[in-house]
Amino acid sequence: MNAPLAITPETPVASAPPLLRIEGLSKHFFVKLGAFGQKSAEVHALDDFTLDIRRGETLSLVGESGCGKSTAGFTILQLYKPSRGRVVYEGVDLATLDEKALRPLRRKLQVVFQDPYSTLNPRMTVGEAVGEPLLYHQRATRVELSSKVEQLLGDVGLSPRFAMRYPHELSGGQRQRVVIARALACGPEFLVCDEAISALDVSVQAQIINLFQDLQERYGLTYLFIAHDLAVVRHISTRVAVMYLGRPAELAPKRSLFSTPLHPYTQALLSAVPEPDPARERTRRRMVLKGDVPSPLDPPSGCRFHTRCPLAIDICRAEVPAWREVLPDHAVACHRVGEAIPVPGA
Amino acid sequence: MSSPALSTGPAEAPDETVSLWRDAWRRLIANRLAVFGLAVVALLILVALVGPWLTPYDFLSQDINARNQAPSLVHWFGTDDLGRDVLSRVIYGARTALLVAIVVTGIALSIGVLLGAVAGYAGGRVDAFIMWLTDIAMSVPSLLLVVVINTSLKPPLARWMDAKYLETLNPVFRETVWIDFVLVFGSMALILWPPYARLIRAQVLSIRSRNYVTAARALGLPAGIVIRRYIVPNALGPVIVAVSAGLGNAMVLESAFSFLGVGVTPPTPSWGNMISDGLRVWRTYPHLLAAPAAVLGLATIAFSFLGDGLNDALNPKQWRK
Amino acid sequence: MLRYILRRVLIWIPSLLLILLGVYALAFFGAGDPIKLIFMRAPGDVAYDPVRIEAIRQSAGLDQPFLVQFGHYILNLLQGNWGNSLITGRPVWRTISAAAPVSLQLGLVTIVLTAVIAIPLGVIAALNQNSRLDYAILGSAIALWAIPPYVAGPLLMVALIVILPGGEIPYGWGGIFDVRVLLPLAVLSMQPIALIVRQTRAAVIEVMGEDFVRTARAKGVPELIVALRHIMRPVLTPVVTQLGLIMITLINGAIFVELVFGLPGLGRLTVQSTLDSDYPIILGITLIGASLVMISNLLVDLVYPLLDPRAGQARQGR
Amino acid sequence: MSSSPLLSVRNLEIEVSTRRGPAKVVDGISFDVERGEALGVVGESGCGKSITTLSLLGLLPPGARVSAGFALMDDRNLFTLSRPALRKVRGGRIGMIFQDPMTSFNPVLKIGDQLIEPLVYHRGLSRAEAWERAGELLRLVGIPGGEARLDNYPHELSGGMRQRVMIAMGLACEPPLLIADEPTTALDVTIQAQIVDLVKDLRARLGMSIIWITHDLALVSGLVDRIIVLYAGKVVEEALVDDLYAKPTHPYTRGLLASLPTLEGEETRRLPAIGGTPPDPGRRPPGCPFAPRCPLKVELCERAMPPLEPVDGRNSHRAACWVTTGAMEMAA
Repeated sequence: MNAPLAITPETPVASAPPLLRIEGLSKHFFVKLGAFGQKSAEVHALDDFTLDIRRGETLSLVGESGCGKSTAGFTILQLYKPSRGRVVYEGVDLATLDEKALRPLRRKLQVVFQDPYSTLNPRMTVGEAVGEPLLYHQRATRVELSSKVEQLLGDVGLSPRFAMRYPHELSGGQRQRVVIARALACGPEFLVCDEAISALDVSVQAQIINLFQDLQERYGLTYLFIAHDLAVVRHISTRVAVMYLGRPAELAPKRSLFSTPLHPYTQALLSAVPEPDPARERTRRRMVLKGDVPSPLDPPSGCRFHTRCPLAIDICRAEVPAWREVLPDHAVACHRVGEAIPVPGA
Repeated sequence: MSSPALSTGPAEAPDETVSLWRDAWRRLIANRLAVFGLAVVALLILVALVGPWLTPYDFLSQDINARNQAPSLVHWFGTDDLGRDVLSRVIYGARTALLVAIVVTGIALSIGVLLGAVAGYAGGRVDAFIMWLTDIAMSVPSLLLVVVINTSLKPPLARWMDAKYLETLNPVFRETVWIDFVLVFGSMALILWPPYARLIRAQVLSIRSRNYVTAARALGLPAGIVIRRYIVPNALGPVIVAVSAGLGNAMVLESAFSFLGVGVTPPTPSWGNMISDGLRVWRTYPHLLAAPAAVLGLATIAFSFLGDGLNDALNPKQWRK
Repeated sequence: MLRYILRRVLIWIPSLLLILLGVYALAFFGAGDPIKLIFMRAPGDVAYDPVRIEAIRQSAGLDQPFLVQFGHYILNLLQGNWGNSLITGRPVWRTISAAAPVSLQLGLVTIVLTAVIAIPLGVIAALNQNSRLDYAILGSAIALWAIPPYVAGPLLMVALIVILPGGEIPYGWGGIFDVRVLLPLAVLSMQPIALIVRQTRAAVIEVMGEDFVRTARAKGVPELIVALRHIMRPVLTPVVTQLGLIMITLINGAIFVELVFGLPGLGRLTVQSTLDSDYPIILGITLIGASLVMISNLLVDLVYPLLDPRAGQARQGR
Repeated sequence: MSSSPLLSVRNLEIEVSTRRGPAKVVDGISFDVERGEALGVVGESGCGKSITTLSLLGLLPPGARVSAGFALMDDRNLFTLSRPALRKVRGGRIGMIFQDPMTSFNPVLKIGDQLIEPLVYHRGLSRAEAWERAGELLRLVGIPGGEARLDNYPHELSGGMRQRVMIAMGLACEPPLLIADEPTTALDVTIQAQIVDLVKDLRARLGMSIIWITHDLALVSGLVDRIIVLYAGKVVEEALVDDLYAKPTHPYTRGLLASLPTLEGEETRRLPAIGGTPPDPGRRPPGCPFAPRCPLKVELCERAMPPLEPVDGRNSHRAACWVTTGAMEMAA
């Protein structure tokens, strides 16, 4: 664990102006309940999310399903209209722009989804899919289109022959490469990778992870990497934000988070990750959380984690914990930071 | 260990490329019933187009000496009470049937697409209002409505056209087919549009939330392109199926109205008014009923098979395999 | 739930008003003055006296503007006065309530018949998918679908006469338990049966491919129980929905069947009154027909959550 | 291993009909499951791992069929059983847990009604007796207040709860063999940890054999005794769990293990990934199916499928590779 980290990318300095500044971002959905849709309720998918995304970093967003990490990605990109809060990019609050005004900016902020098949139009060839944003954003003329498409396909490791294929003729990994090429065609600065590798076969995941890293170096991209697999996150990230039930729980540079997790939820997550090592796995004792994640329809009062937290005390039930920078660049929202965890963990 | 990740790997791209449309076509022609349906429908279209040159007799020419003849070598399907050749009338009826089917389905589909798309896109109050209208249109007893429209509006319209003719002597106002277009076809379309509107609305809602549409938005593509290249082609499958079934329905509906005396206006032959005429005398001259009824039944079954085949071929559930 | 029903029923009021307004407008602007119609149809010896007609029109309020007349009609309707037939002069309500039981009984029995015959046939076809049996059932269903009831009716009638020489022609009404009702019922239920057979078959085939059916088999549940419990329960939801929607088909089908078989129901009344331009009756039938469809839609929506416990799950809005 | 194995699968072949004709998705798989043993079956999607277990229970989807081989359990070949006998095996001798706990439950039946089915149809219990027993089963799988939950519908439970009920259902008749087909793939990490712990605990208490199918080499490492690795319908490596992680021998197993990022261990800039993609079941290359992606391949690999050869002379650890097992030299 304490091996020297010789080849990690330089952690961008906190003082440089961020690429994106996210302030108090919230997204609530309204749902109909009851057999006849007679009741209406509010899903607190994302609450009070504040964060700077620094130029050139890979910021990972981790947490369990329903924790709001994908909602955060979609809301930052204005694919969901935020309920509250600001997303400042190049001095403009994206939340105040309408769809038309957003369009030129969308070029710079791209996204790669979890299931590549569902994000490709089944009736367009790979060449058309990749070529469309090139043409629309005037990054290529019709004459140079096919050579630019070929170049982009080459960038993601696909031969030019793929340009004539339809998505249903490709494997999962190949489709994800196409989706990445399509995002690159816009010439983005910032790429949201929403569970971009979790639908892929194990032996293909590593290829795509490497591809992301190569592209980041070549194009100076900034990533928001949304994932649930902590081992992958540890490999790829510069900083990591842990989310629980719509709220950020902890944010830290990768090394700091994995060596000194402060939030009990982070500790539980880390402890739950299995390791490909039979001897260790057989003997290790996990910090297993009780119960399930509560419904975002009716989130618990105070600290949302208190219903499952082994350290919860009265204040946790009553007050939302403040966001505190406890270690350098390492912030956490927990009333009981530094308390001993009753179960020996990772 | 050096990684070959960025190299293409064994990127044997598939040797032949197949679009989903071509794939669906293959599935369609692998289905025997659908091929039967397709063949009959194709034949029907052919007959409707070149029918007037095929018919052995003029569909209107009466032969007093050859009334109510049984089928024979001279008149394959026999003759009717005015001595008109039934085969010729059935062939010409194909043209009427196709005209009814296409015009009525066309109008109904246009109304449905317009209202359905607006409802699906606008949502909220507009959606609720359009869906309310759709519900109302679906709860009016449809045959009653058409009959009422026709019985109440046909005479005044006919009177108006006669007056217009006397005034202008323009032969356009002698063509009863205009009355059919406006009233018969119009009232049929009026009761047939709601299912199309519902279908289009559902398609818009479902496809709009698909990931590839979100992806297209994320690419910064303008709404026009998203609709034209992403939503419409993918919404087409179920609409094609519905239209195929709708064409058959419209033909049957016309015959029902003819039976009630409010269908295509004679002397234009339609299978419907032939069946309706045949029903009056069918105990003595069964061929007058059998010929148009059999042809109509065949056409209905053909559209049914074709619709089912198209549904299987275009059913997105099978695409993933 | 009560509030839901109340809300739904409240929406009926503007819906029915709009429908009635449409038909009333057709009568008013299309068919023309009812009094003139009466006089035009009257036997020759009644003089066409414009002064007298005008007097009758004024006393009946027929010289008033369209909306005022329509308002009067609605007000009368609310007090239970549906108007009088232009032909017989009898109250519309009495005429309709004499005819309605015939159609309602036929309709209900048809729905039951359809459910009892079509659902098992659809299930059998699906369980033997692509076998001869399946093709036979599906083929018959499509054939039934393709024969219009007004063709099937006379054909069946003759077939019966040929098979049973000297037998009574099944024409007329003798109550729902009369043998003569069998043929109209058969014709009336042909298309609904075809529809439900195909729907059931498709639904069963879809459910058979679901994971939970595999789970049931993996538990060692006998095949019969798998079919009856695990497959049939989920299939009922779409099929019952469809059964409810058949109401519209039935109302239309009744028109032909009652005409062909001489049954004194709402269908025949519909045809008769449209031929006579007897608008008070047409309006009454429209009102009844539309209400029936709306009620059956509401019933379907109320039954739905009973069949599918998931109906209460969260549905995302905007 | 004195007594005979609980289950012996020999030379299993499964064909699936495709548009291009029949494709062998499982191609000559053999393995044993000993009494009380937990066997991990590891492979990627399309390697044939799920369809193998479905074939054991006669649950192959339409279009798929066992074209060769046999599976012996209780001295009977599972593939030739009569329908009533097969029904007794399902749920009675072999319990099954499926991947997706949402779609694997009938949405319109109460979980109690689904849970009592094995008890009613195998044990012949009355509904009331079975209901009571079902409550106990729920407590066994760690659902507090068991009975009260029996009246719930599947959608009213969380994913983790549903998977617990599924386990209870698989174990209801205490079958000697439990097959778990990716039971945690659809679950979150913390819930996955709960389920893994639960199964470990149940196995310690009830002593049944387990076949755990997964694509996750990390997950099964602490859970099973032995692992077989499948690639493109073939067994490429078979070993006791410690041997497999200590000395992965087939290049595919090596590649998989090397490409897994971990929480421990050194951080590297690039992951050593396996290139290419698994072959389509319909168009597998002749010879070793992994050859097109293999960094160690020699000319022989593309011609002939290597046999499963012992590694380090031990029969418990075998791999099918011409190069790494030294089989090539022996063959020469």
